[in-house]
Order: sequence, then structure tokens, then C-alpha cells
Amino acid sequence: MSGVSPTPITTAPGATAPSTAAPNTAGEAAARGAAGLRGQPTPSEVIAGLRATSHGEDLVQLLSPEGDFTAHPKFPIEVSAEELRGLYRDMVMVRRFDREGNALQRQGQLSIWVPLLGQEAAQIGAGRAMRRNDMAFPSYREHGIAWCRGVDPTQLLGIFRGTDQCGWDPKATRFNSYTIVIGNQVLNATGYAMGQRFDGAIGSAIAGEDTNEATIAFFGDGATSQGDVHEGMVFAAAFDAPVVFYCQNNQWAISEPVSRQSRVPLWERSAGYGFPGVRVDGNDVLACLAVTRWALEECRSGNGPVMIEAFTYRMDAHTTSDDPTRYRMAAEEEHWKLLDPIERVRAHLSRRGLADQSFFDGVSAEADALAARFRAHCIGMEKPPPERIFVHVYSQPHEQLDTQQREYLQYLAGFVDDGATQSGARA
Amino acid sequence: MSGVSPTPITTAPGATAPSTAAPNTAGEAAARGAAGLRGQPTPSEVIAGLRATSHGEDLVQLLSPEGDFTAHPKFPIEVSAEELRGLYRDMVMVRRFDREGNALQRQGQLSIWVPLLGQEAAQIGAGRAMRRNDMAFPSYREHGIAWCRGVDPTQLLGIFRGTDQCGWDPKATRFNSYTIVIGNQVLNATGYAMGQRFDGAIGSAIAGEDTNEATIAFFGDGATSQGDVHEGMVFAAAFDAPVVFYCQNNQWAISEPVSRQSRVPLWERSAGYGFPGVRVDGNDVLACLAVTRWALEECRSGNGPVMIEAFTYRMDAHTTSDDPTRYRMAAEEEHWKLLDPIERVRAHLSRRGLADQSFFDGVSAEADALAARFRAHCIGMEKPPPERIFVHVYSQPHEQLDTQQREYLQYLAGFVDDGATQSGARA
Amino acid sequence: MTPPSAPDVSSAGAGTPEGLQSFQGIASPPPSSTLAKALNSALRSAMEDDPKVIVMGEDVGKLGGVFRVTDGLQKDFGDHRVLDTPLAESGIIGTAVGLAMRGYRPVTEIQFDGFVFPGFDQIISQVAKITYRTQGAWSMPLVIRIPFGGGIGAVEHHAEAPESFFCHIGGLRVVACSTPQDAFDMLRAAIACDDPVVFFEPKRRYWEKGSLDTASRRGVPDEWPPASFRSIVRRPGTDVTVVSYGPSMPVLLAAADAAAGEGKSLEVIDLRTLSPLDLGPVVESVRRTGRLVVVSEAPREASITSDIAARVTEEAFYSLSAPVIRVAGFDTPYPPSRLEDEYLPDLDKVLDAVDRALAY
Amino acid sequence: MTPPSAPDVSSAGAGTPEGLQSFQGIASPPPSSTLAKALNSALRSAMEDDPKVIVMGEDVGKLGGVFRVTDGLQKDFGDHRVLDTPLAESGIIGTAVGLAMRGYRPVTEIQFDGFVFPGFDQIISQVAKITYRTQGAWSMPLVIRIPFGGGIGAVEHHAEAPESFFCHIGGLRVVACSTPQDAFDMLRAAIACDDPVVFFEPKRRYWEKGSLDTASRRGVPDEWPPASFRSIVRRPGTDVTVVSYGPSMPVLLAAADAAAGEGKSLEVIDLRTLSPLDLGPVVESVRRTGRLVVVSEAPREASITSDIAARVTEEAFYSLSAPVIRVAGFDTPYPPSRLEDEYLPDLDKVLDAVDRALAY
Ligand SMILES: Cc1ncc(C[n+]2csc(CCOP(=O)(O)OP(=O)(O)O)c2C)c(N)n1
Ligand SMILES: Cc1ncc(C[n+]2csc(CCOP(=O)(O)OP(=O)(O)O)c2C)c(N)n1
Ligand SMILES: [Mg+2]
Ligand SMILES: [Mg+2]
Repeated sequence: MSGVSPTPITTAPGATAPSTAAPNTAGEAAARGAAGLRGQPTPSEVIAGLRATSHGEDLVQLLSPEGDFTAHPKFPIEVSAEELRGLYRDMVMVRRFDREGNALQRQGQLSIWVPLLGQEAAQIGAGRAMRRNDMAFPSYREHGIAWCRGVDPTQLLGIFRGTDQCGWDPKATRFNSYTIVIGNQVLNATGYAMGQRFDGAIGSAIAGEDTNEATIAFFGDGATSQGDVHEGMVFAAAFDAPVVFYCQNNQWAISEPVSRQSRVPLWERSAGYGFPGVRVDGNDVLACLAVTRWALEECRSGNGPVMIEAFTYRMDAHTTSDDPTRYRMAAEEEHWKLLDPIERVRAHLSRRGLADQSFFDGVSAEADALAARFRAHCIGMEKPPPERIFVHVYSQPHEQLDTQQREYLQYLAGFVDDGATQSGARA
Repeated sequence: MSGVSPTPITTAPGATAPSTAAPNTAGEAAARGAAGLRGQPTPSEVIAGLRATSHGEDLVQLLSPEGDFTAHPKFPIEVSAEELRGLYRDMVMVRRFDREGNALQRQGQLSIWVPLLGQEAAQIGAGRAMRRNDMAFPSYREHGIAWCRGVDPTQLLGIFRGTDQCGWDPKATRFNSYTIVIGNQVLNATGYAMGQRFDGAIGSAIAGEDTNEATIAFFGDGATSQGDVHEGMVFAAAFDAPVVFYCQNNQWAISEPVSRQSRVPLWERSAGYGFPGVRVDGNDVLACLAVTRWALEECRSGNGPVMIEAFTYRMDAHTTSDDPTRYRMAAEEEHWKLLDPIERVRAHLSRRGLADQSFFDGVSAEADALAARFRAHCIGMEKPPPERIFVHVYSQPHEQLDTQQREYLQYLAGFVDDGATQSGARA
Repeated sequence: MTPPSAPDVSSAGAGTPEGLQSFQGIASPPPSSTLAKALNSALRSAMEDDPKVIVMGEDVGKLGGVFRVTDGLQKDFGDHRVLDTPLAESGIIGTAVGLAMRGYRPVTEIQFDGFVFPGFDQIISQVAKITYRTQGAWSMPLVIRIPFGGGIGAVEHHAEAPESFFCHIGGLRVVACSTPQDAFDMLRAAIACDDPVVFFEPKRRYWEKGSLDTASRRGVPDEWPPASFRSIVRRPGTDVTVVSYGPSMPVLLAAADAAAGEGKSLEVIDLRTLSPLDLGPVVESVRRTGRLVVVSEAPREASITSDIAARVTEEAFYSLSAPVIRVAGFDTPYPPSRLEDEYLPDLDKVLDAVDRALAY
Repeated sequence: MTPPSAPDVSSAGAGTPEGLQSFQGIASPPPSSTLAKALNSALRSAMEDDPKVIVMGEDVGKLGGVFRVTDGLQKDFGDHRVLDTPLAESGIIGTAVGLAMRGYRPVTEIQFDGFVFPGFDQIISQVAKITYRTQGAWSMPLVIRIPFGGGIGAVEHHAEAPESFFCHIGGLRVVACSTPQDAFDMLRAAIACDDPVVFFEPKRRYWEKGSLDTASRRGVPDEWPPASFRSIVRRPGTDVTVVSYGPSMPVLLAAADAAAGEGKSLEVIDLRTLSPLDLGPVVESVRRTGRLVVVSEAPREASITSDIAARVTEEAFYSLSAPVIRVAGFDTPYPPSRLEDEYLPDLDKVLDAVDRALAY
């Protein structure tokens, strides 16, 4: 499993700057349409974009978009064929239920869905680098990490259907609830990691999977601007916290390109805090796996924190409520389709003879079955009972809320007694 | 005005790490006393301290502690004898009223005083680098900048006597009110600088003092940890704002050494945002002047932002309420006395024959006169009238407050009518 | 991209009563507009009138904001007047403060109610205090637009009603609009105001339509507070006074209809300004009805509804036949959205409160 | 540096009534202590009892905090249990959240009231909501200590009374202590509580002395809420009920003395918990006196005093002979300190309010 190949991502930085990726076919131009024109960047935007998204020798890539493997001296990795097939399966499964999430929203079964399309490698690579005792703090798009932590995809649905705010046990899975306020979770993760250090759960010389622990915090390119992310890095450095700051730079924060957040690549921030930073090809699951394994191990052995910038692309809209045609060109999206994170693994597996058609068919069928289960579960999810409003606000008794609950349930009961329904059906 | 000399600051980094500066006389040890023992750093503190406070080739110094001048290739400076005497005078005057502030607090005339002792060069250098149209956003210790902006020292007193919250006109002086919430002003400064850019007040090719403008934001080493300082740098970079981030690293944030805030020198942060950073000897007024002039000019010509770390030392307590014997060793303070920012200019002036004794005596007398005026003014400052509570909360009419004011004044008038005094003398 | 600069609003004559009169004279019947579009029109006309008015926030540029309130403004006024900012609310507010000092009139957009809190420190420590601190040397003409309230089936932090926090802060003005016309008039007035205004927009009403006359209100208000900031009786009545603001106003009007069917006459008041409260019309009404119901989506404890209850009771103690009854959010975090209908004030809850008030 | 770990408080028997009894039996008369020292003792004993209790904040280590409340703790418990943090309040609160998830019981110190706001976002969006969001999977045993209130001649941001903000946030508990004994008991209870507690300390009373019995209260409260969190009648009376909390309590007691001289009998109640309010004793008192004066340093608008007025009026409507009268801060920023005596509630203002209540 090695070999040298052209690595277009690292040699074609211009391709990520919309203006230089001029449409060369009428079809592409048509695909852009009026929205595309509107999305035309100004010269200063192009320059800023080039500065912020350029990547040269610093980008760690193991698997080229064509599926060719090149070993990296700093991030060696041993992956068996079975593991590789597993990574492929992970990504396909995750993408499949992600697409189903979109469809369920379109059909009115979900209020909103947050797609991860395009970020499968960044997430599966990081997620599979984690060990059981490591702790993850996701933002809101980390369905792939959830998958790796053993959260059943159906448990993600409640947030988007509005039936709950966290459908899994964050303690048992070591996968925190989704955090929506941008940047907040980075500080929470740092605190958790500080606790790991105070507990003596790092730097132990005893070999073995589970003696040492680390934490990984997920956040986006936009999030790097928030004070909380900065303070997380300051605190982590001050307390030598075993935390990996894993930034998925998908190049967009809703409608704002990453150049709005930074003049320079984001991984370069880490040096200013005195810890290492690495930029990895976020569409290369092997590179993400290798770099994250290394980073987590650095943390577990007491050399944390570490920052990783996974350079990837948000192939879909920000959420199902978003309309990217208003702010970016279809040509850009088309370009990134060529760098698809799943395709390169499939190419590698096929070309190297590590998987045959029946394997691919099997994964595909399994994914469809998952999607069907996901859908069925979603449709069956009921509105929670009204008591849910009042419970678990506090862990210890709270008379005032108990009273509010009692009074509200009595009020509701009044309608039932009267035989009248709620919501205006009164009178 | 040139010459090569040993530059102890840059060649004796260990001297800033308390543990290596072991007391070598009984007197020094006695000066430390029990508090000194308590202040003994742990090994990890020593290492962290060394990392955060070490400075090698990167520290810009023009005038050595002995008063020898060495030109710096990147920061050339022409200073006439008169200007140099002016800088000396500035520093002496500022130190003198600063000391008077301390004394006034001890005598109960001020609630608190925030001393700048030791930071005269860092402030006079920066302050004298500013032009009339540049704008300054101070924190709360910038009495030296205030001096350079034409704020009369007596105008600083109200804040510390509790008679006002800003005794000068921040618009006319282009010196904002003091800002006490750590970090806040850095964002306000960035916004102001964005406005300068939007106004077209930078990058103009027309030569002349006042066509172009820049902004300078002052903050401490502790402040660098705040989210607001980070966001200020992010916004400034995003909008190419002409703002100089001037960090006075006086090595302490109340009782916390700078190693609590950062593993690495603070000026290194700037690279992560994509703009230049410089570390300057903050006890060298010429270096501070030269570097700040350069930085402001970079901003005025459209190449902002820029970060400066002025490496200096808080020679006194954090404020008159503070007791540094609880957390740092007298030996450290003694060491820094050898690096005094005023003494080196005096030595340079004398040795080069640029000033004679009558000059020094004259400045000294002038400083004493200022102190006397400062004191007299302070003692004469009256409690403001009660209406002051209610006015200028809003710029436009506000009935609710008008009512509160009217009712309160009526209430007070009731006491006068009754012939009773306030505060318990009733009944 | 910037249009020719219009005369400074403060010196323009269009806002004088005379100007209004003549404009109104020639205007055709006001067209209908959504509330979001009315806000957009207000921003546009303020930007045309005064080159110092700038818009800033997350995604306000090409996207036009997630609710499209700033739609088309960047295209027409350029990216120096409509700023897509980095993703940081303290940064948005904190730089707006500096811009205001520089002479700009920044209109900031907070994307959703729950995201104002990273900017809370700048709001309370700088925005609200700078004029006081400097004894009027700096004014702070800054608008903080916040889409607020529930009812859109959103995830956490997207359906909150944080207005009470701001009402507790001296130095701020807090308003909430409830109709397209008010949205326009109040936003124009807020932008013209030299004090900071926290401007709440009822997000679930963005797409509801109402009549809108934009031509007649292009100037600054020539009295302070402007008429559009004053409490207004939306429907006169005699039995119970019912007051609210922003998103609950249609609920109150529907309740008044329903109550009328039951023979009860409700007087409906829209507060419009939450700080400083304009309680005159409320107290006057309560003197007649003797009963007051206050409605708000915000949690009950230490809220603006507490304050209304406390102050009206002080001012109309002998007129009250019943204690002030509140219909408010529960003292919990905002629940998962499938439960928001249970959480929010609705027709039934308002009618129940009216009955309770009448039962005294 | 860490002492041998004591048994987990939740399983220790020292807190049982029996344990209390026997301890009290052998205790000598309680010594006198300052309020600051009582807080220090509470932290120390909590740390001794439970190795998961940690203290964090700015300058809490060698300096012992600017008010010396954490004096000596780092020396005795080590710098992994008493953390001098970087200078960032969002960082302090945000990392404390993570530490709480990890099983710690962080006691954070905010240096002064006005500096809690950079941490406000973490408090409202995470601290207050995490238990709800995760349906109880995470509890949030976190204490946020805030020295609050004026009267110390300080510069801006050092004399504020921000408690009302926190009372408006579901998911938090808010308390304020007023005596050394309460400081000790309440801080122990707050640390033992599995919910987040915002703990207000009356900074101008730090050096006032009172009796203190530390030996008898070493365990967790065995009932919830603990007795120390409940409203308490500090002085019985018959004519007017006067309630407050924290720094104003001595003012109320002095007022009661002065009023007694004028033949008026005041019943003085210390609320102790501000959220959830324990209004039972207040309502009971008002049923007897018919008059209520509420005192607080916080601005009046949309405050905890508004809420007390609103709720007591609801619950004791027919008993009230006068509206609830409030003595509160003005709706301005906190003024320059030479004016704080005008701003703060004092004896005269309280007596004036009592007279106004009696004038109805
Ligand atoms: C504090 C805060 N402000 C604004 C938002 C609204 N918002 C949600 S996602 C988003 C963009 C985030 O971009 P990025 O960090 O790059 O993550 P991505 O969505 O691309 O994964 C914004 C502005 C929010 N959730 N929190
Ligand atoms: C947000 C905030 N938190 C805490 C404080 C209390 N405080 C005042 S000064 C200070 C230390 C500041 O250190 P540094 O930034 O290095 O500036 P220096 O005082 O050394 O000039 C602290 C913690 C504050 N003013 N603001
Ligand atoms: Mg992104
Ligand atoms: Mg400092």
C-alpha cells in the first residue's frame, strides 16, 4: 500500500479561488446562472481567498484524489485492507443517512438538517483515530464522529425534528451533545482535558489502549474567529491540556468564505500559542486518520495541545435552510466533486484489488437499509409530552418549576374536561 | 549618536527568571522576607517563565541600560539632542506625578492609584510616535500616553478620586476614556481604525503630516488571553484596519506572571493572523519610539495592522490596593531597577554631553512643580452634585430618568426643609 | 457602487411635518409589504439619506442575511457599507462601538437571539456606558438588530426572547416592532437616534404582510421619543387591558376577537418600546378597566413583564380590581421545538388569563 | 501538597443531623469571623471533604484572590486544585463546565461583579442549559462566586449588582449571603449542589464580623433546598415587611431600629435565595403587615425587585394595603464612587419608603 502519484490538491491551489476557475464550458456557465454572476468575487476577495486557502508543501496528504497512496515521513500509518474497507464503509454509511436527512427535511419530517456532505473523510479519519476513553466535543455537523462513537444515526434525529436537544448519552458514548453556539464547546473540551490531566490520565508509561486519554474538540473555519476558541487555546496551553483542536475548514461559514476569517491558513494560529499545528487534506481519510492518531497520542503522552486543520469543502448547503447559489459559484462545487473523499478510497480499493464489486454492492445495500431504518424511525418520532418542558432543568428539586408544571398540566387538563381542544378551539 | 555597547537585556535572559536570580547578599535575602519564600516558583513555573519571557535576537533595542546607542537596521531613527531631552523630560514628569498619585492615595485623597512606574519608556516612546490625527485607545495605566496626547495629568485624577469616569475630552484629544474591562478597548480601537480606512484616511499618496491616520490600542500581557483581543486582531486583519496592537508586557497581570498567559513570547501571536509583530525593549524609549513610528506608518500607508510587544516591567504594585510581596520576589524588582528606563537616557545625555546638570535640575524642579499642582488640584476636587448621577446616560431625552432625577432631588430637598441632614441623622 | 451621497438626515427637511404633509398628499394608497421587506426598505432609505449609516453582521452581504433583511444592500451600497464580518459577536458590537466613535451609525445584525450573548459584555460595559463615562463626549448611535422569539420550529438558541436583559441595563433603549409599518418607522427612528437601540424583530412574523408607507417617513423624527416608539392602543376596550409587544400582538388581537364573541371587551396595547417603558397609555387604560394582562414569550422571573406588573401596580394601585396577570414563558430553557406551542403564549392562554383577571 | 483524600461528601456521615448534634455537643461557643474568612473556611472544608472540589479564577493562587477569600488554599491543596487561570472569564466558566463534566466540582471566582459579562455567554448557553439539553445526563455542579455591590469607593465595573440577569435564566440557582455564618453554610451547600449556583458575596461586608460555627456544618445538606438557602425572618415586626438580601441587610436592621424609635414595627426578611425565590415567608408576613418594601442595589427596571413586587402582589393581592414599594438603584450606570452614597439604598431611603408604604 504505497506509491507515488500526482497530487492535484497540493499543486492546484488556484482551483480553489473561484475567479481563476473560470467556466470553460457553456454548461458550467449555465449552471451558475444569475446567482453565479452575483457570486463573482472582487479582485481583493480573490487575493484574500488565495492567501487563506492556498496550501503548498504543508498539506499532509496520503491518498491522492486518484486513489494513489504516498507515505508521509512524519505520519506513518499501517492500515490493513480490512480497516481500509471499514473506513470506506463508514463514509458510505454516513453519507447515505446524511442524504436521507436532507430528504426527510424536504418532505417536512425534519425542521432542518445540517449536511456533512464532503466532510466524511475529515470526520471518519478523526473519529476512527479516537480510542474508547477519548472524549469528543462536537459542534453540530459531526454526524460522522457520532457514527464512530457508537451513536446510532437515529439518535441524531431528535434535534432536527424538534423532539429533543440531544438524543444520546454524552457520558456513556464520550461524545458530548451537539453545541450550536459557535465556539462554546472548544472551552468545554479544554476544561474536560484539564480534568483528564488532573486525574493523571495522561503521560502514564504503562502501555495499553486505555490507560491514557485525550480530548478532541471539533469546530469550523468560521468558529476560529470567536473569542472562545482563542481562550480554549490559551487555557489548553497554560494547563498543558491533552486536547486536539480539530478545525474542519470547509471553506465556508454559511455565506462567508474562509478569507473573511483569516488572511493566512488557520493551522498557523497554533504557533502563536506555543503548540504544534498541522494542515491535513480533509478529503483524505487516511491522512486524517494518521494525523489525528498522532495528535491524540501526543496529547495522551503529555505533549498536548495540538491543532489540526482539516482542509475540506462543504459540498452541500450550510443547512437545508440555506441557498448557496446566492453566494458561491457552481463551478467551485463542481471542482470539489472531483476531490470527493469517498471516491478516492473506492479507487484505491479497486485498483489495488482490496475490494471487489460484491463488497461495494454489499456496502451500498447496507447503506440503503440504514437509510430506510433512519427514515422509519424519524417518521415514528412523536411529540414529547408537555412535562418534558419542565424536567431536567435542575438536578435537584425546584419548587417553583414543580409549581409551574403542576399548574400547566392542570390548565391542560381543563381542556380535556371541557371536551374542547386547545389552540383557539376554545370559546 | 551611535556606538556599540554590551546589551545586558538581550544577553541575560536568565535574569528575568526569578529562580536563577538567587539573592547574593544578605540584604537582598532580607528584603524578600517571608513573602519572598512564599513567592518561590516551582520548577515548572521557572521553565514556563523562561519560555514566555526569554528574548534573544528578536528584541529590538537601541539604547542599552548603560545608555549606549546602537542603530537598528530595520528601525532607523534620527533624534536631535533637543528631542532626546524632551523624551527624558516626558518620562521624568510622568514618573513624578505617578509617584504623587501613589502618595495621594496613601493619604486618603484618592481611592486608588494605578502606577505606571517602570513603563515610562514604553509609553512615552509610543505616545511620541503618534501624530495629532492618530487615535489612541488606552487601558487604565496609560498616564504616559495621556501626557503625550495633551491630557493634563490633573484630568486623570477624577477616575481615581471617584468624582468622574473620564476627566478629558476623548474626541478632542484623540485619547479615548480609560477602559477597565480587560480587552474591550482593543475591539473599539479596531472599529475606529476600520472607520479610518472607510473614510479614506489611509494610504493617501499626498505627503504631509495629517493626511493619513492610524489608531493604536494599548493593552497588557494579561489582556492577550481575552477573547476580545483575539477578535480585535481577527477583525483588523479581515478589514485591513490601520491599528497598532501595542501590548505592554510588564510581565505581571496582578499576581499572575506572563507565563500563565502564554508559553511563547506574545508578539508571536501576530503571525497566526497574518500581520507582522515586533518585540521591542519596552524600557528603551528610543526603540519604542522607532518601532511605533514604523508601525503607525505601516498602518497609515495601508499595511496595517501591526502588533508590538513592549517588553517591560511593572516596578510597583498592580495598584495601590495590591501587595506584590505575596507573589513575587524582591530580587526580581531589584534586578529591574538596574534596567530603569529613565536612567539610561540620563546616562546617554550626560555622557554624550547633550545635557548638563542645570538641565537635569530644571526638569526635576519642573516635575516637582507639576506634582505640587497635581496634589493641590486633587485635594480641591469636590464631590459632584447628585444630578450627575442622571445626566448623560442618554444623548436624547429620557422621561423615565428625568422623573427619577426629579423625584430624587425632591427627596433630598425634603431633608433640607426639615433641617435634618442625610444618612441616618433623620428621625 | 455607492450612490451619490444624500444630504445628512439631521439637516434634511424631508422629516419636518410640512415635508410629511406634502409627501402624504401625493402618495398613492400604501402598498402591502412583509415585515422583513419593510425593514429592508428602512435600511435602504437610511443608507441613502446618510452615508454614515453602515450595516454589519454575519452573512449580511451577498446572502442578505439569513432572513434576507439586508437583501441587495451590499450590491447597491458596496462592501464598505455592508460588512460581512468575521464570525464573532463581541467583535461585531465592539468594532461597531469604534465605528460609532468615528462618526458612523452602525446597524449591526445579530443572526439569532441566542447569539447576542458573546456580545453582551461589549453591550453592557461599553455600548451602554460610554456616553455616561465621557459625560456626553461620545454619543453612541448604534443599532443592534435581533430577530427574536419562537414559533419557527428551530433548534436551540434560535427562539429565545432575551429582551428583559437589555431592559435592565441603563444606557440602552429597547424596542420591538410588530407590524411592517412600525418596522419601517421604528428602524428609521432607531438609526436616527444618538443613543444605542436594541431593536427586536419578531422573526416568525417576518413574512406576514401589512400596509406600508415608506415615502412619508424618510426623515429623522422631529420629536423625541418619536411617535413610533410610543405605546399604542391597537384596539380599544373596556373590561380588561391586555398588553404585549412584537410577536404576540396578533395573538392579542385574535384573543380580543374571541373574547368579544364571549361578550368581553379587551383593550389591546402594543408597548413598542420596552425601555424606557411608555406606561402612560397602559395606566390610563387600567384606570378604566381595573384589570391588566401582560403577555410575553420571555421567561417570567425578573423580566420586563415583572416590571410592568410592579410599576402599573404602583401607579394604579387603587384602580386595580385584580393583580396583574402574566402570560409568559416558563422559567426553563426554551424547549425542543415540538413543544414550543406549549411554551409560547397563545390564544387560549391569553383568554384563560383574561378569565382569571375577571374572576377577581 | 494535597491532603489525604477524604471520603466523598455524599457518603460521609458528618452531615447527618446526628453528626451535627454530636459535633455541636462538644463545640465551644462559636468564634467570631469575618465574612471573607467564613468563605475561606467553607472552601477549605469542602476541599478537605471532597478531592473533586477545585477552585479557579484570576489571582486565586498565591495572592489568595483580591479579597483574600482563597488565601492559603493553593499552598495547602496544590496548584492542581487551586488554579490561577489566564485572564479570561469565558475561559474560566467554559473550562469549568468541562471540568464539571469530568467529575470535578469547580468553584470559580469572578474577580468583580462587572467582569462576569465576558463569561455570560457560557453561563446562559452552556452552564444553565446543559442538564436540560442532555435530559439529566450531565449535571452541572459548578459555583460561580461573585463579589458584588457598591460602597467601597471603587472605579467603574467594581460596584455593580448584576444578580437580576441571572435570576432571569432558567437552569441557574442564585443566592446571596449576608452574614459570616450564612456565607459558610451557603457556600458549603452551593458546592454540594448538583446544579450551577451563582453565589453573590456582599463585598463591602467582607470584613464585618459575626459568629461562626464551622464544625457543625461539614456535610452536605440532607434536604433540598437546604435551610441556609431559605428566606429567613431576621427580625419580627407588625407594621411593614421589609425584604432584601446581601449587602443591604444591615441597612434594613438599622432601619428597623430607627423605625422602632418612631413607634413603627418592621419585619425584616433576608431572602438569601434570589432564584428560585422563597416567597413563602414574605407572603405570610405581608398577610399580616399589609405592606412591603423591597430593597436592592440593582437598577430598578426588569429586576429581581420587580419580580418580588409582581409575585407578592399576585399571591397576597387582597392583603396589600399599599403597593409594593421599591428602594433600588437608579436606572443609570453605577455612578462615580463619590456619588455612590446617593445611589445606594441607605437608612433614610428605607425609612422614607416605609413611610410611603404607611401613607397608603
Ligand atoms: C455565536 C453564534 N453566532 C452565530 C451563529 C449562527 N451560525 C450557525 S453556523 C454558522 C457558521 C459556522 O461556520 P463554521 O464555523 O465554518 O462551521 P460550518 O458550519 O462550516 O461547519 C453561523 C454563523 C451561531 N450558531 N453561533
Ligand atoms: C474582564 C476583566 N477581568 C478582570 C479584571 C480585573 N483586573 C484588572 S487589571 C487585571 C490584570 C491585567 O493585567 P495586564 O493585562 O497584564 O495589564 P497590567 O495591569 O499589567 O497593565 C485584572 C485581572 C478586569 N479589569 N477586567
Ligand atoms: Mg465552515
Ligand atoms: Mg501586565
